[in-house]
Amino acid sequence: MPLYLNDDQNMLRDTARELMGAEGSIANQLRKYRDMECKDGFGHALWKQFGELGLTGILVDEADGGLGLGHVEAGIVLEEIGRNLTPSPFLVTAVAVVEALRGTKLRERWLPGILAGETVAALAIDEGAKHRPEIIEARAERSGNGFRLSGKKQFVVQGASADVILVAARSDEGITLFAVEKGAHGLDVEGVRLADSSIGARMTFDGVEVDSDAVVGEVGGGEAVLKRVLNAGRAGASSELVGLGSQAMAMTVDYLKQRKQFGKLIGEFQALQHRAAHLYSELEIARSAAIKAQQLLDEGAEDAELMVSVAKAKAGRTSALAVQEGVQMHGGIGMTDEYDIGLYMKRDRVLNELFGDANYHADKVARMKGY
Amino acid sequence: MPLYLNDDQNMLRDTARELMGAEGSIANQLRKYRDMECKDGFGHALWKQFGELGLTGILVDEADGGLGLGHVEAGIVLEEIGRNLTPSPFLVTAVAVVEALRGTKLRERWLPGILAGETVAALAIDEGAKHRPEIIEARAERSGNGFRLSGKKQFVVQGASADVILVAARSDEGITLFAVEKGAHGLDVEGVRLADSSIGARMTFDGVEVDSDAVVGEVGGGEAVLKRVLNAGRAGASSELVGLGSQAMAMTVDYLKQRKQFGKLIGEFQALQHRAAHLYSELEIARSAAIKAQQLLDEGAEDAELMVSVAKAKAGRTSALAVQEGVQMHGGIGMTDEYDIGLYMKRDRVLNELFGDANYHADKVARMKGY
Amino acid sequence: MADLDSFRADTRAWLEANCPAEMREPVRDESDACWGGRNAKFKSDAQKAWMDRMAARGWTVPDWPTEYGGGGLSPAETKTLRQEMARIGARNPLHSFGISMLGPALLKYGTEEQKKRFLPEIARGEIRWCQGYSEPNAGSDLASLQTKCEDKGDHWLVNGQKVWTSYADKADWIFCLVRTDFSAPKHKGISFILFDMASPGVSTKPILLISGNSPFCETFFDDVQVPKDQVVGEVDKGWDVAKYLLGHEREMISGMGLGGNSGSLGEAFADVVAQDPLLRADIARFDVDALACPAFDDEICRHRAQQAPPRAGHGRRRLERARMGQRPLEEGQGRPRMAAHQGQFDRGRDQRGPARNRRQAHSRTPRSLTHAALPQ
Amino acid sequence: MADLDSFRADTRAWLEANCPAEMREPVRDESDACWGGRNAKFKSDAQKAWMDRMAARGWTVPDWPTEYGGGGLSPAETKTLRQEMARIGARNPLHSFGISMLGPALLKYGTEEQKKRFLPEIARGEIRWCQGYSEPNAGSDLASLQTKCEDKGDHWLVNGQKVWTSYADKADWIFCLVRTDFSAPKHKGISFILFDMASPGVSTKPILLISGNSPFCETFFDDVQVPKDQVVGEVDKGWDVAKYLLGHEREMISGMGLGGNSGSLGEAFADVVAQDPLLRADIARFDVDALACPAFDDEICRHRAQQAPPRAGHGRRRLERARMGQRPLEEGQGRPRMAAHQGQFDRGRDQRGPARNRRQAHSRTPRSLTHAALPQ
Repeated sequence: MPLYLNDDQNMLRDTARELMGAEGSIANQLRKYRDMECKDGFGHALWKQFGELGLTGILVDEADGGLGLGHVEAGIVLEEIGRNLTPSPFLVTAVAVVEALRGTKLRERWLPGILAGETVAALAIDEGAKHRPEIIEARAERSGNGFRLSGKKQFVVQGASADVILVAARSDEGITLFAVEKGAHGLDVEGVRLADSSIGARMTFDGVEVDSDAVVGEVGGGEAVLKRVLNAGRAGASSELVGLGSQAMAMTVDYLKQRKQFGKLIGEFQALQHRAAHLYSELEIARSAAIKAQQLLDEGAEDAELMVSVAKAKAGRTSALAVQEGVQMHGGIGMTDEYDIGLYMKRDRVLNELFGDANYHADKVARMKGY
Repeated sequence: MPLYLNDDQNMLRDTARELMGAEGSIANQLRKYRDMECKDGFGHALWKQFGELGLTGILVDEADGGLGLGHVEAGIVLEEIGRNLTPSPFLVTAVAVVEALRGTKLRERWLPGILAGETVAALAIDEGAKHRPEIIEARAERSGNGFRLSGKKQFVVQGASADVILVAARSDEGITLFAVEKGAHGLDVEGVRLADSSIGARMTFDGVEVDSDAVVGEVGGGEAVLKRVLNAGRAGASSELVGLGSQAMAMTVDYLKQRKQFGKLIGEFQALQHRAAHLYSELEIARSAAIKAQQLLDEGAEDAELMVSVAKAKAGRTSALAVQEGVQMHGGIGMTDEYDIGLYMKRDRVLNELFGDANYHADKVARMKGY
Repeated sequence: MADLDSFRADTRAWLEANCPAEMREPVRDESDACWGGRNAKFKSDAQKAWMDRMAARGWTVPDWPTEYGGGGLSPAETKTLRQEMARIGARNPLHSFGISMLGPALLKYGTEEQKKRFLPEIARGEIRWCQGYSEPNAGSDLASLQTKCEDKGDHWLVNGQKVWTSYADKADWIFCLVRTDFSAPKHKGISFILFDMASPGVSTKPILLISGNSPFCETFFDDVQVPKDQVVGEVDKGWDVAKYLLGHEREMISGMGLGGNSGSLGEAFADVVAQDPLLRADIARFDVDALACPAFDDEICRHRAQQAPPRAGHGRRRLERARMGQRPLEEGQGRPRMAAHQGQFDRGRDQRGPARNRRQAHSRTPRSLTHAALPQ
Repeated sequence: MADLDSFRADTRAWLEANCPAEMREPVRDESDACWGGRNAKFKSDAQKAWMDRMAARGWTVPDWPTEYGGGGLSPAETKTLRQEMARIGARNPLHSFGISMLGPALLKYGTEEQKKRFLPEIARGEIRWCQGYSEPNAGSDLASLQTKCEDKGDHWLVNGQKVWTSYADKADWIFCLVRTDFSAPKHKGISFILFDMASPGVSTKPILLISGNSPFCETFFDDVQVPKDQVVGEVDKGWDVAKYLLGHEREMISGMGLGGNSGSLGEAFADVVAQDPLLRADIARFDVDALACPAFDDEICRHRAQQAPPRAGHGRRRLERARMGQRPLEEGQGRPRMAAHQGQFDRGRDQRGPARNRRQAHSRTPRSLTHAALPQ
């Protein structure tokens, strides 16, 4: 498990671990909201607790009322979220969107609610079935003092319950990000339950009018903002995947130590031991890659983007391996709804897709390396 | 091991097994000619024996003095060649080139020598470092009654000792195959020792004059001939790879049953058993794929080409796995020249490249399937 | 040969005349197949007509003897029938564990009375059977089963629990492994027994899977009384029957599933593959395997024409299928991911999920496979 | 911090002045490296000058105490030196098993006399050491070694055989595991002994590898007499010394080889990759691993600043490197294939071959790794 954290980071981890292990646990969040078929797919009370504990402000500057910490610290929280499959707006709202708002005038409008754990924000980037942010066809046409937005978006995590949606659209000046408020005229939101029981959304923007205050950063400057947003989201998702995979492995190892077959513990079979040893190594490397990416982001390093893709690719493959090994080593019960291990597999599927899957990022690494 | 052969096929296998296991063995052929740094890299006496036993005529029509058998039977011989790493012109001369000559006037000129195990023939197709027969830049220009050939070829197996070289070149009419005799004016042949100690050749055709009798089939009809030649060669190479991989596995299993570590036979370690079981399955499937491809070729089936690529891809990957597992399970001694297992790895490298490697053929399968 | 040619012609004509058009469409999923049974729910009149017409000729079980409801066909005729059915894409008229599993075991081990009683109703699709093998703490170690069967003089008394009983909640009868001698070594003392799922004391409980489906059940036996003549083979020697049956189960499974001649995964998902070069690479290799595996099946078929079924071969074959289903591409890149690609949505609790792993759950062969690894 | 800044400035200036231009070129292979020794063959004057200049400052072993020929640098200074060397691409001035393996063991277990005698000549590159661990029938089970060492009163008498002794034919001295007590359990009764390879009774025989190279030897000891003061640590407790040394060997290996910051495989072979989309897919994933692994190294370094070296971590790290080297891409698609791609020719007996597998041959860690699999 974890790394070589400083005292503050250790404290943060303990706080997050305690919260997610108790109120954020599978029984108290994921299964509860799933079984009641909650339209939001997560608990607002827990989000409020995130606010009370200051977790929502990890990436918010101290001047704006946040903790002024970095992506490494956000990753510490996300690893605990991953372990417990805690459905939470944390990754998108408190990491990706907060990164988008950094240094913009929109801070004043949206940060207080986010800090309080009251506001939920969403990101409307993807248009096809896969994450391909290079392809943005949604249009932003100048209209009066502002813009008219048209196009379709999907895989908008928490989009059905978001108070504000950051949407990427193409204007004459290039890609621009806009903050669109819930309920805007011409905005159609269709909540969809994802494999992990969270709610994503398909959105249709049919001439949604926004004024120029809604522009996030500069008109036509969306690519730079998007790059920061995606780096933040991808690095964060990597940590969540590492936490998810680590817990899947821990549950599986526990099972190997209990379950007997042919008169001995299945954990005594060498073939399973080798697979467990391999998985353990992979998780350590994936965790290191995620932390490295976050350190580079915190340093503002030029080459952070490469390491972010390395981290997402490595964490994605490793988490997928962990849940697959986990379900298989559990045998038949691994596929039953009664056991939690199958929920890890389902969450892994969604989290792997979010912000680009392992293939996308390995391909991106190759392209960045010029081949 | 092998399959469900009919009586004739069983007899053929026994013949080939006996010949390759004795005169064709590693000690008597591969090591012998390697250690004497033989410029041909194979034994002419054994090739003569192939002729005496009729093996050179497996694919030659009975009317032309051959056995009139098929690719399945050629594969049976090649599997035994593969097992013993027997350096032999069989694959290129008696399978691929014989297939090219089928139905052409050149039969009379070259088949008698091939049947006798005296003539060696070569194929000059590849021009780059990898097998890419789609790309042929060698030129054939009309000249008098015949053609002038120009261009470079490489990876011409047995090219340095071949009496005749079938070369693919592009004329105004399209791809055409020509039979060029050894020592032709303007033909430069440079023998090169390959990883497996066989001798390939780089060839330069610098205005080599051939008359129209040298055309294999029709002028501009080379693609059809090439397709038959490559199907034959690839299917045959698949069988040789299967034989090679099977023997590498057999040697490794023997070793697992002898070598003790930590007080027990290493073959008793479950992790090794699982790997051996997996390899065994893969080899059975690869063998079936090779035979299926050969059956389709013998039936003249339209879709034989697809199965040929499936077979070469599957056999290539499986053989590579077998030699890699073999060397690794042998431990340190697996890399010493004293043990034969390393020779299997080296031969695998060359045979995998010959007529296109597993990646090339998997990619070809994908392209044939329209993706 | 001439006979076979005329058999082929007759068969072709009969199939053309009798196989309804909608029974020539591919089966979409297990619920779209015809399972028969006392409470059979036919999806359409055509489905019922097709089953009944085939059953009337004995062609639901073409190679069984006619006296037990079969078609009495030779292996060559059976193959011809299957080829002709494949030619027009005719559906299997009746999916049935009675046909694929119990039938062969009864033909080999059943008494004449048992064969006459049970086989014809299997052939006609009147009784749907389920298989009572797995138990909660036995897992892969099937022979450690604990379901107790006592000889009460005029009947057997069965108490215990089974798990992973496929469609137990829909089945009419069960063939079941029970322990009749607790003092014997674990592979001894097992008997193979048949009884009606409507017997007092039998209850079932579906198991909810992460896919949202429940094809499996827990099955409970609480003082179930079974007539004495419903043990197949000798008492305490049920393990032999069980193993024989498993051989047929493996064959059935090795003929199902992914590969077959069902075409190329990449071809089917060409648009998805086009935008993901790494996925394309994985799928190209997967397709190589998927195309190579049927060749192995063909070899096994050729072999069967000559000898007894090669069990180890089928076991390995099945392992390979399981491997492909489970991680067709590469570690962590399982086929289920493919499903996730097609659309990230609409999957909640009803997603298809890793249904292919099911085979793994039923896997009872690892030991024999491992032994096969080191041929002597 | 200010001190470190000025140390950095001084170091940079000194390196600029003293590191010859050709010692800033990458090392092409092991024969291109500087190994020192009694019969050192320097490839150039620059190579010798670079070793001597660094040795004079104690910078061949910057963190060893100055009294043993080291530089006496703090960890921070040592790191700074390495950074400054990396900045200009300066070569390691001296490759040496004496530095990477024996030195740390002597520093911990040697007597003051042994340290004074052996360490300075290691630091100056005067004596080249080899390692006598592996034996023909021991393999991974290192502790089952059988080389016999008898106490003859005024000397030790060594008889036996070692294998896989890297560069034994080029080494001046050997550090060697021998059995001094055959009646004790296998991990007891082992001693760690040093002796001159020029001693009567020592002979070596290179092992020809399939690559055509012979970096390894068989090494024979036939009544070799060794002075009594050349055992390191306590007699019969050599296993402790051996394990400590192995920890350092692993660290050294985990810092070598493929990954590091040596860049991207795909970048280096962009032209080959361009015509093979499946290879590109494999290499992209390989590069992800190659770029992720150094991050793990960094974490271990951060950890070391706080605690003792995490041996298990290094073991795993090494396993991962071995795995990458051996099958970086996918089963049967090892990196050696890459070499085969570049040109199918010119490889005969001199081809590079699967040299990377060498690490596997030396692997002595599987048990500890497997134990690590199930954290308690």
